[in-house]
Amino acid sequence: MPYNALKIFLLSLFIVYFFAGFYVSKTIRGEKYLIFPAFLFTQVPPQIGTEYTVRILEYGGKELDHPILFPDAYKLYFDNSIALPHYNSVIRRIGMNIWQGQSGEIGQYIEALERSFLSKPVVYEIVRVKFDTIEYWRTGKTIEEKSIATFNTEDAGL
Amino acid sequence: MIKHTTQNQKNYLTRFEFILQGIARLISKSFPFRNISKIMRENYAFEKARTIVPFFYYFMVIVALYRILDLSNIVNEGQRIFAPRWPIFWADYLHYLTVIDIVHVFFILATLTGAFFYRHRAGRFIVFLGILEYHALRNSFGVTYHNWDIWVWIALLFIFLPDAWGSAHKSPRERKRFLLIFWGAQAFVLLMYSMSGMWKIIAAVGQYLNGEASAVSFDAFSLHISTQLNILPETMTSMLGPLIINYPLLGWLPLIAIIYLQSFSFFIAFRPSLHSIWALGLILFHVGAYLTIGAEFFQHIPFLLFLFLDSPFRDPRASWRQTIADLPIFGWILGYLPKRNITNAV
Amino acid sequence: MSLSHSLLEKLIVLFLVSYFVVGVYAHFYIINQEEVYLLYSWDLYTKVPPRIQTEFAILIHEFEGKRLENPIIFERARGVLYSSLTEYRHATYNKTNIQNIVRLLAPSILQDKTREIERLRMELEKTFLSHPVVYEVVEVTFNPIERWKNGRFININRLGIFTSQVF
Amino acid sequence: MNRIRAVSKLISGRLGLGDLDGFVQEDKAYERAKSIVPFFYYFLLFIALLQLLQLRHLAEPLIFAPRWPIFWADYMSFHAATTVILVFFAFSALTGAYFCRNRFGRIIAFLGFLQFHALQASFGGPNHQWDLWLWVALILIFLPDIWEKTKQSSREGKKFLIVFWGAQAFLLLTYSMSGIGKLLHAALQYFQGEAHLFMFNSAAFHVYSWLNAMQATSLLGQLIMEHPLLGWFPFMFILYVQVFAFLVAFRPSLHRVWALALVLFHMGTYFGMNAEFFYQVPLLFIFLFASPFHEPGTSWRKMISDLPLVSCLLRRLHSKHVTVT
Repeated sequence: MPYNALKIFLLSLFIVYFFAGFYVSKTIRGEKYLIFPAFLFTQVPPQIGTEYTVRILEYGGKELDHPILFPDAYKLYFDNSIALPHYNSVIRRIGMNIWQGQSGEIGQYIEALERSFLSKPVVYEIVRVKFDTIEYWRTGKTIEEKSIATFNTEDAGL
Repeated sequence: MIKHTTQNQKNYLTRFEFILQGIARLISKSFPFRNISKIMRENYAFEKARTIVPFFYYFMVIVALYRILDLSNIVNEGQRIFAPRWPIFWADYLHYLTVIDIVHVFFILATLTGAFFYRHRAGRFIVFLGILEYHALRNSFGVTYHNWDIWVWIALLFIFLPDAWGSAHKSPRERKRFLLIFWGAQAFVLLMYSMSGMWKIIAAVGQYLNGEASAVSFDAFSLHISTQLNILPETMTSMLGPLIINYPLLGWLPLIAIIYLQSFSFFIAFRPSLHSIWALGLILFHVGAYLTIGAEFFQHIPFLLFLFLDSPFRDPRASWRQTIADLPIFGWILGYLPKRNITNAV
Repeated sequence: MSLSHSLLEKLIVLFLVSYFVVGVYAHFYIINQEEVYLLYSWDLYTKVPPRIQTEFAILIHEFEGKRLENPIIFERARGVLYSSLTEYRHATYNKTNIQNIVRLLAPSILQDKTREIERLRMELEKTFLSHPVVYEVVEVTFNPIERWKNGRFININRLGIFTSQVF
Repeated sequence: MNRIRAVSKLISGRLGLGDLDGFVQEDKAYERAKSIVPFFYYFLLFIALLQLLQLRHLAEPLIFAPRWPIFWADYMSFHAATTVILVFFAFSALTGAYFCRNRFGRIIAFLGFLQFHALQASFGGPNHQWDLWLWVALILIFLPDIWEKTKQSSREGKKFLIVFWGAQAFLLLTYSMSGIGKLLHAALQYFQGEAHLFMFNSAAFHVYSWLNAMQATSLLGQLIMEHPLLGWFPFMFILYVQVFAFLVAFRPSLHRVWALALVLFHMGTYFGMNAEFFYQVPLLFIFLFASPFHEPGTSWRKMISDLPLVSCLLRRLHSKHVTVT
């Protein structure tokens, strides 16, 4: 390739990548493989944040006196040879999909989550947690914990 | 009578001198320093060395950054067994966690300084201090941990690089001094491998004479691997280990090759044509050791890459013939062959 | 500071030679004591391990009241001694310590040093996750290749059997 | 047509494309660039070897859904596929390090990295950690193979340098994208009346929501909570550095400074919010810190007058001055 062609090639690569990056970020929340979403840490997070988590109600067939949220349950009930961030992203996906009414898409995530329970059967809820960002970090206090779905590992069909 | 004694003494002296000369000749032949001192006059070698050195300092920043990710592990190592080495003597006067923070942050800042000011001796000195402190911290938990030794030593050597960076002073004298320090770093790295190889040979001779399993036995490598894997927990194994345990012969030649590579490493310091091949061989050795025995010494690899793969002393015009002739043992054998041919022809 | 070329040359050679000499010295004289900080002789994997090896080990006989059909050697005790993989890793991460304890415990059993035995047992049993564990300190003789392939030992010399307790 | 030409002339004038043609001609820069490229492959090899250490304890992931470059992984177990990929990555990087002066070697290194990159993105979500390395490896394939000959025709040298520059510019482009994204969102959020970038506690919000999400703590987290402004000023500084990063590609005098600022930025995000992006750092060093276009003796005055915004201001002042006289 002659010099000028190379130059134009590179510059056009940049332009395409630039717009692709923004397009991807805008449409599908940075899900596209190979294209870097430009919007990493771009949006100032709202003061009232939302997260999704798992709450264990029954474990190993026994009903728990106090239902346990995922962060505390991780060490007890889950295969913790798998790193925490893996769980977080799977749980977030399940929660977001249910919240947006796209429960059809969560099959493989639910399956993966249930495979990681150390003992079954388990009854658990997907919980949407609302919190004040700074308060939550400081004290762990939440504003609202709302169960959006309940699953039982014994139920067929998932 | 008197004359006689002096004659005797003289004979004795000449004989002694003769032996000394022989030894000197042998040393200078095995370690032909002139090979490299010749190249030290070349400008291209100097230019190349000068582009390599900064990357050592850049790499240090990255090492420092990644070390800080390891911080929690260090904290967990425990205050209980914390026994500061002399470079962090001041740790006695501070809180344990403060010491750890200080050492890590200083390590990062020192290497950043070095990346920006590697041209100044003071900058290089600060880097040395940074890594010395970090290394001392790592070694303050009861066990000695030698993986990072080489970083300390090379950082120390590089302090002595003459400040010959600007285009203004590049007198042959400065060039030579710069390259000499650079060569010193190379020779030091190779020396470590040679020492390792030397012990293996010594042990092999001893074990062979005792009738034990030795490095030349066919199952030597599989004995190494199985002994190592027996110590490891069940879940941890190595990729190629089981294969070699099951087919011991597969491991025989590699082990011999490793001993050859390691033992003759120091010779290679004087044979620039072999620098890049030796680096490749030693990298393969490290990878192989990891895949079989599970022993990991990857901290040495940056030096093999930086200092040798594109060695400043390698003559870009060197031929394959030269390279092969420089090989220890094989080259010597080849060196005799043509001579004999010539004498035959005559 | 401006050293002349030839002086620098000598200094470098001196450095290399002294590192070598100190390394050799360290190899022969300080090998079994604590290693020297910053100096190393690089004697890694120097000797080919012998075909017949002996070492002190721990066999697990009984765990949480369950008697095991075939006693398991400590290294293979995952899922018996340690319920989760992480705990197991955590314990084996400090494995060298455990081995060091066993290395000290066995001789003190042989020499009948009651006090020392108590102390070392405490150290060891601290790492167990649940109690009681019935374990035996043994001296095993084995061929490393055979042992790795099918866990076979040539000889097991039993030193003493213990039941762990919470200290 | 004329209008298009005028626009493109304006853009190239603003960006400094003319300068680009100038500085890629320098013989010295070419010599330097030639000695820098191998280090990209050396670092790549080191990364590959560190990744190889994963083989020690491979844990089955929650989800394994191979991306297209590793389509073949569907036909084997996770362990087998990972082993093959990591070992191939190591050996391809070794090939790249040894034969980086040969396009074929660079292609193999790229392929190895592509496999590794695909593996990282195959656990159910995208993973953009190693994106830059992948793209840079791709760009470097285009380097013309003119290594051994000592004196090159300036045309070949120019081609070499433009590709090298392409890698630099790409690196900077991604930072610019991130910066511009921040600005766009700031505008959006401002008009929607939400918390936005220019509020004094915006940095603190970032820190906490990230620390919450990761369930982590950081060295400076507490400090930023007590004094949000301490987080805000560096944040604004970083915004400036990021937004104008791409422009800096055209201003060699600033390459080193920008590299340093970006390295500090990565350190800052780690100490502030425990978000670690250190895998970018080697690229910053190789391509910008060691930039072949940077003249060692560049004066501070020159650097300051080259600063984005500042240079614009100076130019305006200067032109006014000229019209007055």
